[in-house]
Amino acid sequence: MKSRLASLVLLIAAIVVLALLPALVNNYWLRIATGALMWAGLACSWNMLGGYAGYINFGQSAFFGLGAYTSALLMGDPLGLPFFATIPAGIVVTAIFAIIIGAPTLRLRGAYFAIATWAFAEVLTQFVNVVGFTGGIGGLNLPPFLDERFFYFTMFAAAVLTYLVTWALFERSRFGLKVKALRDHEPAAEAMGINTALVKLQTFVLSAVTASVFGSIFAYWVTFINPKSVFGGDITDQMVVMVLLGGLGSLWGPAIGGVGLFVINRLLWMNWGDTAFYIAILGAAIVLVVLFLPNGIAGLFAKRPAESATVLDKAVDKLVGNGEGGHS
Amino acid sequence: MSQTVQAVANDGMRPSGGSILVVRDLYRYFGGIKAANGVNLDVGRREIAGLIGPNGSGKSTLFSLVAGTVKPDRGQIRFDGHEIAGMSAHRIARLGLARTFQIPAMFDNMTVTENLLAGAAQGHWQGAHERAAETLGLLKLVHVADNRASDLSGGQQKLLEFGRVIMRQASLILLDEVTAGVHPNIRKIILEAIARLRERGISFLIIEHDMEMVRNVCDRIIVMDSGRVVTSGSFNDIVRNSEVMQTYLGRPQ
Amino acid sequence: MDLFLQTLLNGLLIGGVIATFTIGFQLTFGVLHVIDFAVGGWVVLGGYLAYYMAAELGLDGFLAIPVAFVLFGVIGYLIGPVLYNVRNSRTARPELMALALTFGLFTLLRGGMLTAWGFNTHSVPTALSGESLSIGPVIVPLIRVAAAAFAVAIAGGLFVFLYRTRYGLAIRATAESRQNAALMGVNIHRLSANVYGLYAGITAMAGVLMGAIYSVNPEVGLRYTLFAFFVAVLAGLGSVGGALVAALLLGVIEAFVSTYVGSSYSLLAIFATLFLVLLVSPRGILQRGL
Amino acid sequence: MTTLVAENIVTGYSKQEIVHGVSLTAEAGKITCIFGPNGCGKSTLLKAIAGALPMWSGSASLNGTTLSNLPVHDVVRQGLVLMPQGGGVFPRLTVMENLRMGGYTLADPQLVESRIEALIDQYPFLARRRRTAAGSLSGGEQAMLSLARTLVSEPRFVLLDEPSAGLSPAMVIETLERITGLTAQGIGILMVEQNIREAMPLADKLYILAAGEKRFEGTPSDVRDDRQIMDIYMGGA
Amino acid sequence: RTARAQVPTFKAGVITSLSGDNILGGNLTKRGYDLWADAINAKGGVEVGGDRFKVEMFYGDDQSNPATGADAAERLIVQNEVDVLFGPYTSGSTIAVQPICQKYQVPMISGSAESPNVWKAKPEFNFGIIPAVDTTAGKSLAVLVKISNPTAKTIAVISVNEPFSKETGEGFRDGAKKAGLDLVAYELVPAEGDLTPVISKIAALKPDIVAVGGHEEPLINVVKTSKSLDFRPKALIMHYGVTDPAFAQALAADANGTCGVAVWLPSVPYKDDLFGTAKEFAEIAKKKSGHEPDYTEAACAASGLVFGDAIKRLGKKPALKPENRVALKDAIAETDIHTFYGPIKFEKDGNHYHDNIQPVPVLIQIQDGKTVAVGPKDAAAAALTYPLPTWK
Ligand SMILES: Nc1ncnc2c1ncn2[C@@H]1O[C@H](COP(=O)(O)OP(=O)(O)OP(=O)(O)O)[C@@H](O)[C@H]1O
Ligand SMILES: Nc1ncnc2c1ncn2[C@@H]1O[C@H](COP(=O)(O)OP(=O)(O)OP(=O)(O)O)[C@@H](O)[C@H]1O
Ligand SMILES: [Mg+2]
Ligand SMILES: [Mg+2]
Repeated sequence: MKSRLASLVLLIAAIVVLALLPALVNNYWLRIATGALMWAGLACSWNMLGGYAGYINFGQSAFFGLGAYTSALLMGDPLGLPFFATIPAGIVVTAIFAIIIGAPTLRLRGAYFAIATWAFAEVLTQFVNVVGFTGGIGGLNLPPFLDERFFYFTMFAAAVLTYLVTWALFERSRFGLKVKALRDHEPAAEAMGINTALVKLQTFVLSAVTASVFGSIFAYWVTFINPKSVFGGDITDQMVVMVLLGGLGSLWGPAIGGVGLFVINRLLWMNWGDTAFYIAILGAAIVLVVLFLPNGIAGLFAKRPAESATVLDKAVDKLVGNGEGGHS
Repeated sequence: MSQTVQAVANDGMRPSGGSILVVRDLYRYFGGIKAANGVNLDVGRREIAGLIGPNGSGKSTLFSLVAGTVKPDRGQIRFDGHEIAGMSAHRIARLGLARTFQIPAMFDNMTVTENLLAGAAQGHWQGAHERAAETLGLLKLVHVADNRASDLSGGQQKLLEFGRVIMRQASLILLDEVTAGVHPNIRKIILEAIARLRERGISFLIIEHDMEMVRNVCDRIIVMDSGRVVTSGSFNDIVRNSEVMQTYLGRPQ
Repeated sequence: MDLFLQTLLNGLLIGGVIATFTIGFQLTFGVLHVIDFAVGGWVVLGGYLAYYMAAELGLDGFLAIPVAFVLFGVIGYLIGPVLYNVRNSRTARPELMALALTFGLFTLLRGGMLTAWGFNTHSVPTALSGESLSIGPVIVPLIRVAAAAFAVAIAGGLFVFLYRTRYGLAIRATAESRQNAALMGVNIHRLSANVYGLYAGITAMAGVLMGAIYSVNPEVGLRYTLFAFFVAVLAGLGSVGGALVAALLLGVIEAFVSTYVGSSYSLLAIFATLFLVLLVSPRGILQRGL
Repeated sequence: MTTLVAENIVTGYSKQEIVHGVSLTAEAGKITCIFGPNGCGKSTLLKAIAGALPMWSGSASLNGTTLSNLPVHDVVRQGLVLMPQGGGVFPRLTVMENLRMGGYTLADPQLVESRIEALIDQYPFLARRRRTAAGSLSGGEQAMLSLARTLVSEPRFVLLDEPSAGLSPAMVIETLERITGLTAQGIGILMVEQNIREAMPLADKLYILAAGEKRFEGTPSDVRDDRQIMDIYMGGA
Repeated sequence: RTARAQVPTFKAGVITSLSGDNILGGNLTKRGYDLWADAINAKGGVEVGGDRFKVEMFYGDDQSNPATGADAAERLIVQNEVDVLFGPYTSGSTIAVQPICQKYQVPMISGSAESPNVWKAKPEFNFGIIPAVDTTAGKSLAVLVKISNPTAKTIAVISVNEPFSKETGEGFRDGAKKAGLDLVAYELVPAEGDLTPVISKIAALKPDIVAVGGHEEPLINVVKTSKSLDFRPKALIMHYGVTDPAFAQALAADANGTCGVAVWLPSVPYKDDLFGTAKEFAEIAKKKSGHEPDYTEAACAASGLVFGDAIKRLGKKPALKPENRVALKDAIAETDIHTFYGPIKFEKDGNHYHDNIQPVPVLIQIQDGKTVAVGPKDAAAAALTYPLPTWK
C-alpha cells in the first residue's frame, strides 16, 4: 500500500517536472527531451505487441513511416491540410495497412512473424523509393514550423496518452489477460474461449497506429523526411533494444529503456561524437545490461515473491495434513 | 458380456435428446496412425462419464477433436445442440466447453493467480478475483499464488490446469488425466470438486487411469481402443468384461 | 537467349554467394535458437582479416580462409557459452535477451572496427578475383563459382555432421531440450561453445569470400545480417538444405527481375516473395523449419 | 555393491530454498521410494542428486565416489541416470534418435544399437514407430519411451521421477514389474511416485518428504503400522 | 561558456556523418574543415579589424540520418553557441538542418552537399561551395565525348537508388542527351543489390560509355563485377569517390582507366594567401592524412576561407550577437573571392540559389594509380586513355 502511494507521488512529480520542463531548460535540451518522449512512446508501441502479446515485430518502422508520410503528403501541396488533421488521417491509413498485413502474418509464429514483418517494411520502403508521388528517394519537405515548445508538448501529450492507454488496456483489464495468455500458450488460450486471432489483430493495429502518431509528429518536427529516415530498419532496432533493456512486457520498461538509451546515446554522441568510438561504447553498454540485468532495468524494481519458502511450505504441509483432519 | 462387435461399438451412444455431447463416426488419421477411427459416443447432461483405454488408444486425440484444436477428417460432433466439427477452438469454448491438457499448458510467464483469471477472461468475469482466491485455497496453491506458473512442480501444474477450467463457466468439462502425478489427498479434493460442480449442472468427460477414481466418481465408463469406442457401461460391467480386463487393466481390480 | 542463360547463371551464383554466410547462421538459429544480429559482424571481420593478411603480408586472400576459421572459431568458442547462458536464462523471454545481446555485440564490433580500422572500403585480392571463363555465350566469374562451391561443400559437410554423427545427434537433441540433453550426458556448455565457434568460423570464412567478391568496410555488416535472416526464414529455421535452396531462389529472382523488369525492383521482388512464401508456407519453403 | 548416499542436501531455485537438509541412502538391487505431497521438493531433490541442480550444501556419493561437485553430464558417466518428471523426450527427434541419445555416453555405436534392439523388443509399439517424431506419441507412449531411453546406457543406478504417471493400469503393472526386474540385475532404483498404492508394495525402503524435510524413513510395513502417517501422507492407501 | 570569458574565439560547428552509411564522405568533409581551422589557427586566427581570433571547432555526428543532423545543429547552436556552421556531407542532412539555421539565424557553409534539391527551396542561411551535381555531371560527360576518339556514340547509366547517387545518375542521363549520346540503358539499382545482373544486361548492349552514380563502395563493386564478367566499356565514368585515394587503393591496377568528375584537383592553377597554391594545399593535406586530398576536402577547406573573408569584411569580433550573424549571412552572400579552390561567388537567384557554380568540372582519369586531369583541353595534364583496353 505504502509503495503504491510512493509510486503514485513519484509519477505525479514526474509529470509535473515534465510539464514544467520548457521553463527549465534551453531549446537544445528541450529537443533532446522531445526525442526522448518520442522514443519512450515508440518503445511502448512496440512493447504492446512484442512484450504483452509476444509477437516480435521487426517492421514497426513501417507504421512510423506511414504516419510520417501521410502527414507530409497531406500537409504539402496541393492539399496543405493543417497538421492536426493529418494525424487522424495517418491513423486511418496505418490501421488499414495494419489490418491487411496483420491478418495473414499474425498466423506466423516467432522468427517467422518477425521476418515477415521486416519483409513488409522493406517492401514498403522499396515501394516508396521507386514511386513518384512520395518524392522517391529524395524525400519530402514539410512546411517548417520551428516552435520547439509546440513539439515538446505535442510529443508529451502523445506519450502520456500512449502510456495511459497501455496501462488501462494491458495492465488493468481483461483484455490484457487475454493478450498475455495467448502470448504464453496460444492453444490453451483458445481453449479458454479467447479469440486469439482477433485479440492479436487488435493489439497489432493499436501498436501500429501508436507508432504512426509519433511518425506524424516527427515528420512535422524535423520538417524533412526520406525513406531511410522514417522507414529505416534501425528505427525498429532501436525500439526493440530499448524495450529489451528497459524491461519487456512491463509498463515502465519501455519508458525507462526509451528515455535511457536515447539520452545515453545523445550524451555519448555529444562527448565523443567526433569519432565513431561512442558506437562501441553503446554496444558494450547493451551487452553489459543484457548480461547483468537480464530482466531489463525495470526488472530491478519488479516485485519478487517475498515470502519465505520455509514458512509457507510448512503452512502447506499443515494444510495437506489438516485437509484430512486429525494430525496436529 | 458376449456382445457382437457392432453392439459393443454402439454401446457408447445414448438417445441424443438428453445428451450434451454427441460424437458420430469421427475420423482422424495421422499418416498411418488411426487416432480416431470412427468414434461414436454420447455424454448425457449432468453426467460424469469416464473415458478409459490403453495408452495410444486415441483418448486425448478425441478431446482435441471435440475441443477444436485438431480438425477431424470427417464425422459429426454435436455439442449442446450445435454442430461443432471443424469449428475454431475459441468458438467451441464460448459455447460452454472447457478442457484440460494432458501435458500441462500453462501460461508460463503469468502468475498462478493470473493463470486462473485468464480462465475467466472470456465471458464470466464478474467475481473472478474472488473465485480465483477460492480456487487457490481449494487446490492448496495459495502459497504459490504469485509465482510464475512455469516454476510449479509437476503436480502443481496439473492442479492449476484443473483450477483454470473450473474458473470457466462451462456446461461440459473434459478432463485429461488431471490426477496423474497428483498426491492422493488432493485427488480426493478434486474428486469432491467434480461432484459439487455436477450438482450445479455441469457435465464431465474424464480421461483417467486411476481406477479408484473412476469407480468413485464416474456414472458410466466408456472404453476406447485403437481409435474406437469398444464398449461402455457401469464400472462393474466394465470390470467384468474380460477383454477390457486384459488389454487395459492387466489384472483383476 | 544468351542473356537468359547468363541471367540464370548470375542468379544461381548470387544465390551461392548468399548461401555462404547463411548456412552457418542456420546453426545458431536452429540449434542455439539465437537470432544472431552479429552475423554481419563476423562476415565483415572475416573480410578484414583477409584484407590485412593481403595488405600486410602480401598473401593471397584464399589463404585467409583457414585462418579465419580457426581464429573466429576460437573467438566464437569463447563467446558461445555466454550467449547460451543468456538464451537459456530464466528470464521472461530469453530468446529476445539473446537477440539484444547479439545486437549489442554487433554494435560493439561495428564501433570497434570503425575506431580501429577506419571507414575506407577495401577489397580482398585473390587468385581468382576478376578471372572468368567463357562457356559458349556465357561468362562465368570464377570467384563466385568458388563461393558457390564453398557453400555446397559446407552445407553438405554440415548435413553429414548433424545427421550422421553422434555429436550431430547431440547437437540436435540439445536444440530441443538442453536440460534433457545434459541428463543424457551431453556437456551442453562445451557444445554451445562448439556450435557458436563453428558458426562464427564458417561465417568468417564466408566473409573472406565476400571481401573478394564485393568489398569490405565496417558499415556493410547489416546488409549480410538482413540477407541471412531472410534466407533462414525462407528456408525454414535450422534447415541447412533449405538455406541452399532459398538462397538460390532469391538469387534467381534478383537476377531475373533486375534483367527483365528493372534493377530498382529487384529487392522489392525479393521481399515480396519472402512475404508471400511465408504466408503460404509458414515454416519456410521446405516446410521443415522449427 | 553400489550404494547411493545423500547427506544433508540443501537446495532450491534462485534464492528460494526448497529442500532443507535431507539425507537418504539407497542400495543397489533395491527399490527405494520417495513419497510426499505435491510441491514438497521430491523432484528438486532428485535433480540435485543427479547434478542437474546445484546443491547448496550437503553431499551425494555413489558407491563412495562423490557426485556433489560433478556437472550433470559427468554424473551420467558415473552410471547414475535421472529420468525426469514428465519424461522429457526430444519431441522433434525420432523415436530411434531419442533412444540413441540414451546411449550417448557409450563410445561403441554397435553396442548402443544392440541394446536399443533389445529394449524395443520389450516395447512393441516402439518398434512400429521407430521413425516417428517422439513428440507425436501419446502421453503414455512418451513416458514409456523415456523409461526405455534411460535404460539404454545400462546405468548402475537410476532415479525415476514418477515413471507410472499417465500409464494405463496394465502398463503401470508392466512397468513396475520391469523396474523390479532391474533390481535383479543389481541396479539400484530411487523412485518418486504418487501412485502409492501400486508402488509401496514393491519398495524395499521408503522415505516420506514434506515441505522439503524428511518426515519418515522405514519399510512399507513400518508405514502401514503408522495410521497417522498413512492418513496424512499416503492418502489412506 | 567559461572559456569565452578569457580569450574570445570564433566557434564553428561541423555537422557531418561520422558513422553510418556515409561515414567515408563524412570524414572527408571533417578533414577539410579541420584543415582550414588548423591553418588559420596556426596564423593566430581569423583576422578582424587588425586582431586575430582563433577558431574553435565543434562536431556533431549526424549518424547518416537527417533527424540526427537536425539534433546536431540545434546542439551546436544552443549548447555550443557556435557562430557559424559547416554543413553536412549528405544533402539529406543538409536539408533537415536548413530550418534550424533559419530558426536561429546562423549561417551554414556547405563544403559538400551536391544535390540540386538543397538549393531549390532557396535556403536563406545556407551556402554551397560545390556546384550542384546537375551542373557538373552532364558537363564532364560532354567533355568526355568531345575528346574520345573515335567519338563515343552510346551510353548506359547505372545509379544507386539513394539521394546523391540518383541525382548524379540523372545528371549523366540528361547530359547524355545534350552530348548527343544514345542512351541504351538507365538502371537504378538498390544499394543492397548485387550488380551482376545489371552489368550482364549492359554488357549485352555494348555501350561505348558506362556512367555510374554512387558512393565509393558501389563504385568499387561495379569495377570488380565488370571485371569478373569480363566486360570493359570503352570508357567508364563515375562521379564522386573516384577522386578519393581509397578507390584506387582498393582496386589497385583495376582502378586504372576509370574516369571521374572533379570540380577541383591539386593541379588547378589557383591560389590564395592562407593555403598558397592548390598544389601546396594538397601537400599540407597529404601531410596530415597520408593521402592526396580530393575536391570535397578542398571545398570544405575553402568553406573556411569564405567565413574568414566574410567576417573580415563584417568586422565583428567574437562572440557574434544574433544580429551580427544575420549580417554575417549577408556578408557571405556578397562573397567574391579567389582561393586555391578557385573563384567563389554565390548565385543570387534561380534553381541554384546560394550555390557556387563557378568551378568548371574537370574530367579526370586514373592512370597508373594516380588521378590526372584529361579534360577539358586547357586543364588536361595527360591524354585520355580511350578506348580502354580489355581486362588482361
Ligand atoms: N500429432 C500427431 N501426429 C502423429 N501421431 C499422433 C499425433 N497425435 C497423436 N498421435 C498418435 O495417435 C495415437 C493416439 O494418441 P492419443 O494421444 O490420443 O492417445 P491417448 O489415448 O490419449 O494415450 P495416453 O493414454 O497415452 O495419453 C497415438 O498412437 C499417437 O502416437
Ligand atoms: N524451476 C523452479 N523455480 C522455482 N521454483 C520451483 C521450480 N520448480 C519447482 N519449484 C518449486 O519448488 C517446490 C518443489 O517442487 P518440486 O518439483 O521438487 O516438487 P515435487 O515434490 O516434485 O512435487 P510433485 O509431486 O508435484 O512433482 C514447489 O513449491 C515448486 O513450486
Ligand atoms: Mg492422452
Ligand atoms: Mg515432482
